[in-house]
Amino acid sequence: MSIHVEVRDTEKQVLDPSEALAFVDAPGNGAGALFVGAVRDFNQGRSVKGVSYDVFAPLAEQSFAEICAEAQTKWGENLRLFVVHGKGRLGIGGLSIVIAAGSPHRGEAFSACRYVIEEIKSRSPVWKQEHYVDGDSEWVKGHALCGHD
Amino acid sequence: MSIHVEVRDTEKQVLDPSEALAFVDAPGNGAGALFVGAVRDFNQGRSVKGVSYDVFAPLAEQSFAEICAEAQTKWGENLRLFVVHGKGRLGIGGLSIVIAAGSPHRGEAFSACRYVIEEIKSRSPVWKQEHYVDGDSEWVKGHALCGHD
Amino acid sequence: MKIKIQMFGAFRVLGQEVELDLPEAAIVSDLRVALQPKVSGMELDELLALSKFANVRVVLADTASLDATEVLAILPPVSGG
Amino acid sequence: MKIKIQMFGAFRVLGQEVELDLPEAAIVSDLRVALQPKVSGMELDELLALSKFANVRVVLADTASLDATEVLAILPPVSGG
Repeated sequence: MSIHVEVRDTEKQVLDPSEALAFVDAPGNGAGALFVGAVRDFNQGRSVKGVSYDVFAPLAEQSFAEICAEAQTKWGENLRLFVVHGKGRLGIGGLSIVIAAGSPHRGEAFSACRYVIEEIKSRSPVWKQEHYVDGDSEWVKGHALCGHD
Repeated sequence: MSIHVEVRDTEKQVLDPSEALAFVDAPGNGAGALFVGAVRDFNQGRSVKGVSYDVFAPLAEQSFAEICAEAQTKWGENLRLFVVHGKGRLGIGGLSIVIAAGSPHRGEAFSACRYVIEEIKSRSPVWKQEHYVDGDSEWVKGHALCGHD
Repeated sequence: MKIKIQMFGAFRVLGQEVELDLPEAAIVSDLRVALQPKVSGMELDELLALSKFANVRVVLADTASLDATEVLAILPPVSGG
Repeated sequence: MKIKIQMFGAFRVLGQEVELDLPEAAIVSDLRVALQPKVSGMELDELLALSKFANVRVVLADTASLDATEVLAILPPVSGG
């Protein structure tokens, strides 16, 4: 398989960029593009101490697989893709998502990696609850999904 | 310093994406974009068994630093950048370059990472000699440089 | 028929899942109507209007029929990555 | 004056560096002219025309003057990354 998708409980096992790069490596691939999302200490004017990720795992993995398949259609069957999204609570700097794309040339790797993160942000069933330094918590306002028949 | 640039003898120490990501991480950075270049087993119709990288190291590091400074001008002073380019002989899958960009948001990280690799490819004094399975070797045709006053 | 819906995101305040009693011919949009009384006055009203429903494979159209044997979930606006 | 130029890429066939004897008033483009006899018939002719020269800080304009105390290098078309 040239695609790996996964929702992982980060309280059991953290996300690892090396694992993603190793998966997308292949003798014919000269380029690897990687994206990591990490918890920031500040968002929309508030000091953040952590974020909890809630995920509807089966549908999320299904959406990751669909998005990766779309990327292969757009940028070539040689493309290898790895997506892992965290679920659970993370502190500052904790990795919430790791995406890697490997391909013969860099244009495809960059485009595919970017496509996957943008589509996940707008399509995948994942929700983020920010925990603030002042003790308060709030679900981040998100993107409404589109229904399909 | 928010920028690290380096030419490294890969026969002494291999390039390491983890080191690059660790450097660009910061509490305020929610996004990391990474690019790795690796030796492919096939190029322009010929089977490759390895590539030797020749680098004019002081000027190469100078050019990397200039390119990174340009990226910070374009995408923000919060941008952290790491560039390491290999020098010496690499086998298939060996990493020739690792670039990482860390920033508060992903757009800047992706754009900066892409900018740095494109500029290095066209401006930095690095040369690639391919070694073929048939025993032959050839210097890869490159991009002519522009002189500045 | 009895329909269980898994709660996600801001709807977690209602618990892990919510059980609804709906007529046999109910469709997806009826889930939203049936959930309305449970969220009124909780700032979730607006969010409910923006939410979709899904099974484990697809986001469901509002006009789709319901299958009580399936795992169903409410999907408020997403914010992953 | 004696000028040493470090060789890179395809010019490595000429060795690690090449020493040239040039008039005191020589400029960067004179390096190309002086290297010409050393590369003729070696398929490096065309590459020499496409090459630039640099010190450790900048790529030099063809009209720049030469400083024999500096480290100088020939830069054929580049192919890094």
